[in-house]
Amino acid sequence: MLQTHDIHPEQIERDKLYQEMGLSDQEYDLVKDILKRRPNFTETGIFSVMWSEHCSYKTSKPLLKKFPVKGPHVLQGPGEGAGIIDIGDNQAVVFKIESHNHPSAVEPYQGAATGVGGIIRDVFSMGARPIALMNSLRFGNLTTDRVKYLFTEVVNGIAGYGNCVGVPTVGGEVQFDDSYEGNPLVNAMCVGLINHDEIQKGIAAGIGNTVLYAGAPTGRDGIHGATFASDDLGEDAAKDRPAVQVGDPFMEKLLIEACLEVIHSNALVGMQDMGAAGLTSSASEMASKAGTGMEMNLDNVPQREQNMNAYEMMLSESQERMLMVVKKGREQEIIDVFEKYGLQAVAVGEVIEEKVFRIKQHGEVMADIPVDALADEAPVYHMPSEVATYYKEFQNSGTPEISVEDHADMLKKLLQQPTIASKEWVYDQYDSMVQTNTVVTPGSDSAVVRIKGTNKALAITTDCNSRYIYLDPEAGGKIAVAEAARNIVCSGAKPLGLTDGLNFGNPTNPQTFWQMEKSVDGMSEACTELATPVISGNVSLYNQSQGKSIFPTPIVGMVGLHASLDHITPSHFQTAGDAIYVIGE
Amino acid sequence: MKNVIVNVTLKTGVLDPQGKAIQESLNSLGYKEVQQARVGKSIELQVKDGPNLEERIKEMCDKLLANPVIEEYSFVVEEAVQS
Amino acid sequence: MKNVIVNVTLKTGVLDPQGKAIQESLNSLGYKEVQQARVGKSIELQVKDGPNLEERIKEMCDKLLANPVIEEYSFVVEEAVQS
Amino acid sequence: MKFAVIVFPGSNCDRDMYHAAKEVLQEEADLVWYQSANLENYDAILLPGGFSYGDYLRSGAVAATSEIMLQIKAEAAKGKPVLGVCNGFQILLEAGLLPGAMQRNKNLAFMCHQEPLVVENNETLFTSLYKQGEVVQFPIAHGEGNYFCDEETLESLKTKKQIVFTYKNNPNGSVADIAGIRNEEGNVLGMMPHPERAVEALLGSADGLKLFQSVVKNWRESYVANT
Ligand SMILES: Nc1ncnc2c1ncn2[C@@H]1O[C@H](COP(=O)(O)OP(=O)(O)O)[C@@H](O)[C@H]1O
Repeated sequence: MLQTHDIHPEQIERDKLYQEMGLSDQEYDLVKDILKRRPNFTETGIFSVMWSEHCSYKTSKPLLKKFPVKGPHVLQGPGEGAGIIDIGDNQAVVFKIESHNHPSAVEPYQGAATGVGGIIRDVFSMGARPIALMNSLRFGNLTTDRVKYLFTEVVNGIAGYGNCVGVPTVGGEVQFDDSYEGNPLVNAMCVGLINHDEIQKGIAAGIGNTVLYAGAPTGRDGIHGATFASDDLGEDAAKDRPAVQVGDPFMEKLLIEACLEVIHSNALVGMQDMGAAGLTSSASEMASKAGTGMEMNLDNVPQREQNMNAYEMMLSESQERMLMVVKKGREQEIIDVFEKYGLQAVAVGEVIEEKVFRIKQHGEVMADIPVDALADEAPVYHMPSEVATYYKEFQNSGTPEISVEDHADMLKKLLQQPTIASKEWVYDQYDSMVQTNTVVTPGSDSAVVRIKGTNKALAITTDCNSRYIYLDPEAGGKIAVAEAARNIVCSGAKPLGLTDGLNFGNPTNPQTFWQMEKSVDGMSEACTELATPVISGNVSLYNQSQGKSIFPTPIVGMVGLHASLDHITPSHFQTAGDAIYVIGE
Repeated sequence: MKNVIVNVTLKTGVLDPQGKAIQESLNSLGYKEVQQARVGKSIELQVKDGPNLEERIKEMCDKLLANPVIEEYSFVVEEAVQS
Repeated sequence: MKNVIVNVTLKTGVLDPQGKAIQESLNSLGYKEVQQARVGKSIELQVKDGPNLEERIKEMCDKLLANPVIEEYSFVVEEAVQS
Repeated sequence: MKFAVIVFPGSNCDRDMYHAAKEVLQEEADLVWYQSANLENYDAILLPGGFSYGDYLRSGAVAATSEIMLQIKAEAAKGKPVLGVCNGFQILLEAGLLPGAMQRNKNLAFMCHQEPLVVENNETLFTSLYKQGEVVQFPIAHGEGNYFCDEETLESLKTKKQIVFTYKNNPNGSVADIAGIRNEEGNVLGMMPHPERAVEALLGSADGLKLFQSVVKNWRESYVANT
């Protein structure tokens, strides 16, 4: 593992050390063009995380453009921490889904827990109070000890974090299939509620304003996690990590309360959480969006460990940290709020006019990079696409005849399938009722959460039948969106919009890219047809192990609005003697 | 019969939120001399004596008692006191 | 600077569901020689040296680190290794 | 009647408790941050659920050492009603206001669902509106709700009628199916199930409402009697 920053720029080029950090030869040359010199070690690290798939969406961007993102009620589409949809009465709903697949494969409890923590931060950094969590999980079949361990610990991790922060986990889905054996999927979705006038943006506006760092000190956690998340899951993944990120839900709970208190102060200009690529991505994105620059002094950044170098600090993925921009001279008001909750908030930098991202440590400039180069000028790749061989074969083989001898027996067998069987073992471990809004608890097709002080409620669901998508990505994509919409409608609500979690294999494989392309086409068409815009999402690629790719798994997280509390319908039968109808074909 | 005491601690560098909370709480109770707290598990096993005892304990730690990704362990074997 | 290792264990007679689960898992992994497992906590404190150190540690245990209803504790004080 | 809902760092049912007292019960209530409290002006104290201090070390242990507990003890000694729910119960145990201790649920898992409870004692200021032996539905949501006390304590709880609620189908391994106990004087109640989550039929049960109403009714009666 490369650690030292004493390595010379020449050596990085000569020995192609940038490749170890995840940059290709072309990308390295592009960096040199941008800087008009060779990048130093820290800068190479910064570019490599910012241009990783996880942060830059370099291979998925052309596809994401296909999604319909506009609608009369959309207040914020993709691009910020989370999307926002108007629900009337000056209120809006904020939501997003996010994956934490690779960390969960290595350390399932902490991987899942920090996944939950990250998505909650995305929502409250917009100024919204998190009101519900969902999760969508995929594992191998429950036949090996390793898979059982992953499944148990992922559920424990979600429970451990979500229960402690006090956001109810109201539903989700679990599917078991061999294709996920070495590479489980852990996607978490968070829904928040906000008043229109409280919406925050992650921007670093106002030259001279102060950059505040709040929350947990920085340690050597998950360094290079963002590029790690965009790489194959190799055999030695466990050894890959200097230190696994550990979540502290107690700290997160305090951060939620402090952040939701400071948004009422007009001293606050912008706020963003430090997610993947930590300080690097939050700071550069905030500056890029505002059309400004930022200068940071790492000596002022709270540190948990000694002798951390700039590379480590910029790439650290320590959890429960926020970055804020605050009006100059009014820092103390904000600091006081954090102190009330026992949290550290310290000035670490300044918004500057020159559009550069400049990092200092021990009086030396450790990085000096044009801001837009990191965020906007990231390379975009149009990957080659090729119809999957298996798909062509399916198309050419006739429709198989299915005959069932004993229907009752078949039904029993089906119900014994872990994917179909009750998930009570899972959701009983989640506090699904905290905040006292959960009208329909886990176990129905949609969860329903009422909005206090109104006669309204939200319906929430996550859906994706990856087997359908594998068989026919385009039709499967449509089915995923349609299923989500049906679940929302069956609860009595009107679909508002959705967030998508695109989990696929290696995009440089043309047949995998074809799966991505086609399923996005299918989803987009269904979204347009149903008037459910995509307001946020997440992409997780390279989900494969030992050369075997997962089933294409684009998860749909949809939210709908109940205009009244009077017609909320759970999916279970209510009373003996009620009539049963089948609607549709 | 042997008494085996396995000590499982977090690897250095791994965040220990529990330890931090304990340190802060001790400090606020007036024990300002406490500079750091780290929390680990101690697992006491009563094990029937047999061949390769130490090796088997090591295996148990690797397989179940400690999580090698974030934890490390040590153990001592003592003669069990008959009770 | 001193290193204090506090060992907190469940009193005899108090049921230890976690220990029981560990014993059963070890047995089912083939380690049939494990007759019992009990889980305790070990809390490692870095403490600045001062008067009445041992007494103060005892207080910390009584006030916070152990719950006398179900737990008992012991501790050892070591010279801290400079790192 | 005026309720104080104590908010510790990490409390997360504080708003729910407040909502129950203020919006559903329509009484006065304040969220009281643990550091800035003056509890003298309140008629009853509610310790909500959650994970105070992350439940690190032992659930409720750190909160139990905080300064506000001295005030709570003083107000309790005056006979004011004190109700601790879930983490609030754990804090009362750790602070010694109620006897016993909590352990992890016997299956080692967190559990959240409705549980039927039996009202073991309806002659308390918290349960006077229930019938003796009535079965009520309250949600539980805890990982450490396995109540433990030694035999002697259990005997004394029984003879002094301190056991207020028991579980019908003991979900967590609690001694004698105990779900809630009060102190000898009768004005401090701790329970793992959540009455504040059971005050609106829309959310599945309104059986908890009578608990709060009992507190209000008894306060009114003694208040009227005293003035
Ligand atoms: N990971 C999970 N977290 C929370 N709830 C879950 C989870 N998985 C399943 N559930 C709940 O269990 C019920 C059935 O799940 P599942 O069989 O996967 O869904 P579906 O009915 O969509 O096929 C749903 O109500 C869902 O909310």
